[in-house]
Amino acid sequence: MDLVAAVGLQILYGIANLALISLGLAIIFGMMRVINLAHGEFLMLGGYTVVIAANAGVNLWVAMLILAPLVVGVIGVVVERLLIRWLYGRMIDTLLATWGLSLLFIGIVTSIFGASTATTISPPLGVVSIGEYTSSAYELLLIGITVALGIAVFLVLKMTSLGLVARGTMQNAEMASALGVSTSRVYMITFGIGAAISGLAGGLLAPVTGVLPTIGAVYIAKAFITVISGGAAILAGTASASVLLGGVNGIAAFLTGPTIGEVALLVTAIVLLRLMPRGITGGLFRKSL
Amino acid sequence: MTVTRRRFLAGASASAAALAAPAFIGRAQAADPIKFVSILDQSGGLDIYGKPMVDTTRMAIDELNAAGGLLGREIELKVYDPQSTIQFYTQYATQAAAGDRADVVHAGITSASREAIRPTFSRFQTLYFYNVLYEGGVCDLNCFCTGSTPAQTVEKLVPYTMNKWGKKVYIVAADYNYGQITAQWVQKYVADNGGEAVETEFFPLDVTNFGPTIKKIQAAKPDLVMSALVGGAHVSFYRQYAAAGMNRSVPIASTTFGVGNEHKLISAEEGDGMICAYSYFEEIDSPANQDFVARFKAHRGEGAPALNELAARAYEGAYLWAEAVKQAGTTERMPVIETLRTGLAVDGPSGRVTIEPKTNHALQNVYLAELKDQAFQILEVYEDQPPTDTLLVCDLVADPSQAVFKFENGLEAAGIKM
Amino acid sequence: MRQGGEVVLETRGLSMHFGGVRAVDRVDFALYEHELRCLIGPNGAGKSTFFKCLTGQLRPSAGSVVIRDLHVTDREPFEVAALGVGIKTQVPNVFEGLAVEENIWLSARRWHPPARSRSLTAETLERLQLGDIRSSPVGRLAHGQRQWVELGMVVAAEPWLVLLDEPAAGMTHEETVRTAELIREINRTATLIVVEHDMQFIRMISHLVTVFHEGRILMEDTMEAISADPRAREVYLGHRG
Amino acid sequence: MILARDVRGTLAIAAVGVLFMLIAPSVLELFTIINLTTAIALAVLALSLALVWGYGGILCFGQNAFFGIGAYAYTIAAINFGGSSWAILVAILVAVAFAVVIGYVMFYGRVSDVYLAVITLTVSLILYSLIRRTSGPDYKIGKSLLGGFNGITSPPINLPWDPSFVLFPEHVFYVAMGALVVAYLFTSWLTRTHFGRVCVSIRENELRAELLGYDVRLYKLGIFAVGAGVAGLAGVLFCNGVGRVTPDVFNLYNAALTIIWVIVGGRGTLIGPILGAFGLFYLTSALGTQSTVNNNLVLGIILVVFVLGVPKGVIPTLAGWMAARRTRRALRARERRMRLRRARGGGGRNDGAGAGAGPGGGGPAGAGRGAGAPE
Repeated sequence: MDLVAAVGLQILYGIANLALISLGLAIIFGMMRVINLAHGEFLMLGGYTVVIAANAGVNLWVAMLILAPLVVGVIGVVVERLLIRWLYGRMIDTLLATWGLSLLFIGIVTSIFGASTATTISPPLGVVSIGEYTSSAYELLLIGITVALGIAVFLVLKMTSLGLVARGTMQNAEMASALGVSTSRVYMITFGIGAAISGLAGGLLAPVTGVLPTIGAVYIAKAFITVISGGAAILAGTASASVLLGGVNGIAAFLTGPTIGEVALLVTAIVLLRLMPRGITGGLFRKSL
Repeated sequence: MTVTRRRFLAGASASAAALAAPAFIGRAQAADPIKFVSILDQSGGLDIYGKPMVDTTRMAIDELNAAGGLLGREIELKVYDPQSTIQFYTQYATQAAAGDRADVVHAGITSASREAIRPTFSRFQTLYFYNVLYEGGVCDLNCFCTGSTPAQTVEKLVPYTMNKWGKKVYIVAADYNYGQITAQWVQKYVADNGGEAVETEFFPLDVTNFGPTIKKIQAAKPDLVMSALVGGAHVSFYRQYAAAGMNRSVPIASTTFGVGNEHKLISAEEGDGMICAYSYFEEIDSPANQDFVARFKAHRGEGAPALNELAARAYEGAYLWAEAVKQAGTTERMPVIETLRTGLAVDGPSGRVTIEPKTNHALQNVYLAELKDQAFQILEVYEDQPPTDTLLVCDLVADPSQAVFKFENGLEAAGIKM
Repeated sequence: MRQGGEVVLETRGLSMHFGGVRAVDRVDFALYEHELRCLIGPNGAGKSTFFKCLTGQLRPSAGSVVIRDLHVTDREPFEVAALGVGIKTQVPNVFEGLAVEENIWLSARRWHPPARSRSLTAETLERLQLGDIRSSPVGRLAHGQRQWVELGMVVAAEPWLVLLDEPAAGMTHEETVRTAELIREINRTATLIVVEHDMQFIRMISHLVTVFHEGRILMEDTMEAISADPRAREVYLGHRG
Repeated sequence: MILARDVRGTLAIAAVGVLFMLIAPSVLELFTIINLTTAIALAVLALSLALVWGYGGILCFGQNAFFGIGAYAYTIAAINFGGSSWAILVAILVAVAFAVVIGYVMFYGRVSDVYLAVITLTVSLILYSLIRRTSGPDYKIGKSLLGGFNGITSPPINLPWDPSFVLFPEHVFYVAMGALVVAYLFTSWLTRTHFGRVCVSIRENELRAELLGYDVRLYKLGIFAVGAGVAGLAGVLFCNGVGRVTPDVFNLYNAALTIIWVIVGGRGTLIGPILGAFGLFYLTSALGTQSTVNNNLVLGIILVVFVLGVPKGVIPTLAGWMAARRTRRALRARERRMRLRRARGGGGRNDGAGAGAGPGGGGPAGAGRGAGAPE
């Protein structure tokens, strides 16, 4: 019984992990149709922000929850202003540019901090016991933060005028612009928020996975598969795909082994895309968030 | 620098060769520099391993040149960065062999990269050194593998840790050739020592979530976990293991932890107590090593990376070759190979490294060390350990014409029954 | 009043809903061979939606479309076209980057072997007086000319049934007159449905007119009768003031 | 007439290719020749995407999936058959078959644009992850292990149906260069056929093509499969150049790189992407010989600057620039003639039309337009 609870919690964590690394990508892709190949590097930069800040004596929580999203969000806005905004409607050029950006970030970080960063931080909070089993309390917290983040994004999109304007702009830029909405500003803010969420995710995961300049490559494939499997709806898609893929992965990994776990995840994704080429929420295009 | 030179001129034969060297200076090529090519990843995912190796290679060549070069000729070091891409390995290997006409090439980190370029060097008859710890099994007259192989380290690590912690072992390993083969050696030595390998799990190199496995370890209740995990993503295992409080109940031993300076990437409390085995640690307490570390820090300047077996062996590999050239009195390939295979040895920072002629691998010291405060404390030293695994399948003395990688398809395919 | 011949296109209870909006509502419609029928109606009357249901661009929510005894209700547009139906859409749909000549050729070549396609292309260019601009990319032509290129593509396929959505939109008076001539000419060999706004134009070509209103057929009669009918005046002509 | 000029251009390019194939081994150094095989393989891959994307309008972000499948299929088949001849055929067919399956799902599911791009990329990434997980001895096809992360050693090409006569790397150069020329001629022939033009017309306007009675899905599937076959051939050449096939062929780096060759070279031409592949290959390869600056940094900057500076791609930009120059020159010439004529006082005929009817292939979509006259 304890085992079931412990493993169940672990699978939940796997799901939250997947959702966390995918959400930023989902926002930028879902709302702007920009394929951000520098997504993994946004996560990486979030991680570096936390490590550097923590080493400089900043409180770890402040570094993770405030500094990481702030720094990466600002980087996102700068990137959008300098680069992405010249490329709207030119999806392929955006792709190329963000890939260039991804290499650039890796290059810059490697040049400054070296190929591996010699200082580190550990996951805070201690250990939670479930009968004979122990889990990291921090992992539990991450599940909570992911859920809270999802709810926050939902509320922003649904309730605030910013969210309304953003949704409107994404669906029909011309009309929104005729209504006096500054499309350019909405895009900038959306990109910034997407980047900030990626930064937050990277920062939160830094104590669990560590940081390397090239760590983004580990995340981006999974994030992509999750977002595409999820389909057009940002939240519903990311959540449903994370639950499905993370669940399959966690169960298979526990029953057999991590290799089969990963294979199960990928095969599920393939089958899913065969059945629903537009992802789980593809049919609900434009209606859900 | 003269100090260094003296250290590497160990043995009377070496001195004699050095004295004999001027005889060759008269040749027309005397003025041409000797070409030493290094092909190691300095960007992309493998740069964690490649960068320190290039640093120590550079240092070795600088030292050799400062001491007057080899055979009176300067050594010209050419470094290629294959950017963690296999196609560039082949590309630069061909360029080094056929274009630069390198006298020696030290190259490759992953087995995949080594196997991509080894045939090129065979074909163009270019002497090749591979200075990385790997799964063993290369049997190639032209290729010298100076790194440690699993049998060398695992054979010592397993009994020691089982003795210390208990007989139930849980094995976690990276899911590729190296991890699979290392895991098999671990299983063998666990059984040989009367223990039980309760479970063996393999992890794809990009796995970062080890939660399910940690739960399984908790359920299996082993006495120790033996890890052969590799790469940046796998560092997560040690963190998550510690975060679940497991490092206090079930200790970890590893044959791979630290070779990418992982012990600097996790905190002291996460890593303390882990026991590892390599043929080199930065913390080896010998004058030769302390001097080496100090020189490296001076050479590399600020931000010098921590030294590990790969970095030390890249350095020693360069000196092994240099010593052979001195003794052979030429840079020509066959004489140098023959000289190396006479059981040539150098005393480097890791101690004595001797070429074993049946396999072209190295007899080397194996150190057991415990991690404490992000540093290794040496517990045991086993001198002159032979590459037992490769010796099982390779005898270049009997058949020098071989140029194969015996373990490409695993141990069983090579005829090794566990 | 009906022209003789058999029914070539028929809809039964054809409905198209978008969410709660019934753009087309249980329409029964029949078209007879050799006919030239105009569909009119104010904006939002559902005539364009109806048109798209006929051509396979939209899948109707209910009801059926039958062309020559063949159910085409859930067919793809190319399958409808493959029955020998020529279709021109409301917004000119042409291959912008290709030359005029090649636009026409692509249509002819779909149904004919290479030699016949070449001669057919030449004939069509001649017939539509596009010879001078045969090598220009369509993207660089004026709106009226693009409409003609699209008509040329319809003609070049030698269809027996032609469905045209606003063929004279955006044309000068002179062009409109020529288009009307062309349509009458097409009508010699083919049956036509023309969706139009322009009353002048309809007077030039049509015998029988179907008036759409709020997704349904309001009435079906000659242009003269419709002009005289108070209901039609109210829903349609009334809008025009 | 436009077509005639177009054919001449294609043949001229092919002739240059053949000439290069014959002359290069006696002019260039041996290692350059050997290394060219890899570069040529990548150029063939670029060509395949130039066809699928530039002409078919299908943005396939996972073109390297077919490339990798070709490389793996060749290697596995060659190991099992003990010779390369049938293996090459198998490689191409397997790539085509895979494309048909993927393409069927996408095109008949009416997936397009961004989604198509991302799905193909995802397929490639899935293959990357899957093949990396096959390192155990249990994963084998016939005699060949899949090798997981380490990949498989690829048997070199041998003389047709004579496995005992294996080609040296410098001979594989001829095979590769020959394959590139043949693939180039084949693809440019294809773009001139009825099939090819329908594909271009679908790129221009899918609905119109459909309304003309063309089954758009089928044509897209067709050109997608042909492109995959060419990419599969590229894979065969690639693993011969490298001597090994590893899961890296499926990774994001290679997926993005393939797109970049086409963008850099220019969409809507076949030769552009080929040159783009060569250019970038030599750039990255040259970067690897220095170690002062991080390579990622340099490549990143180049890409970003490129997107902002030369968005249309080099070949179309150059072509456009040259066409503009020709037009200007023609205009100037016409003005001169006019002045001359005025000076002479003669009215005469107006021969200015020559300036307007300048070369048709100059615009960005030049190749699409080039197919001006029917057959």
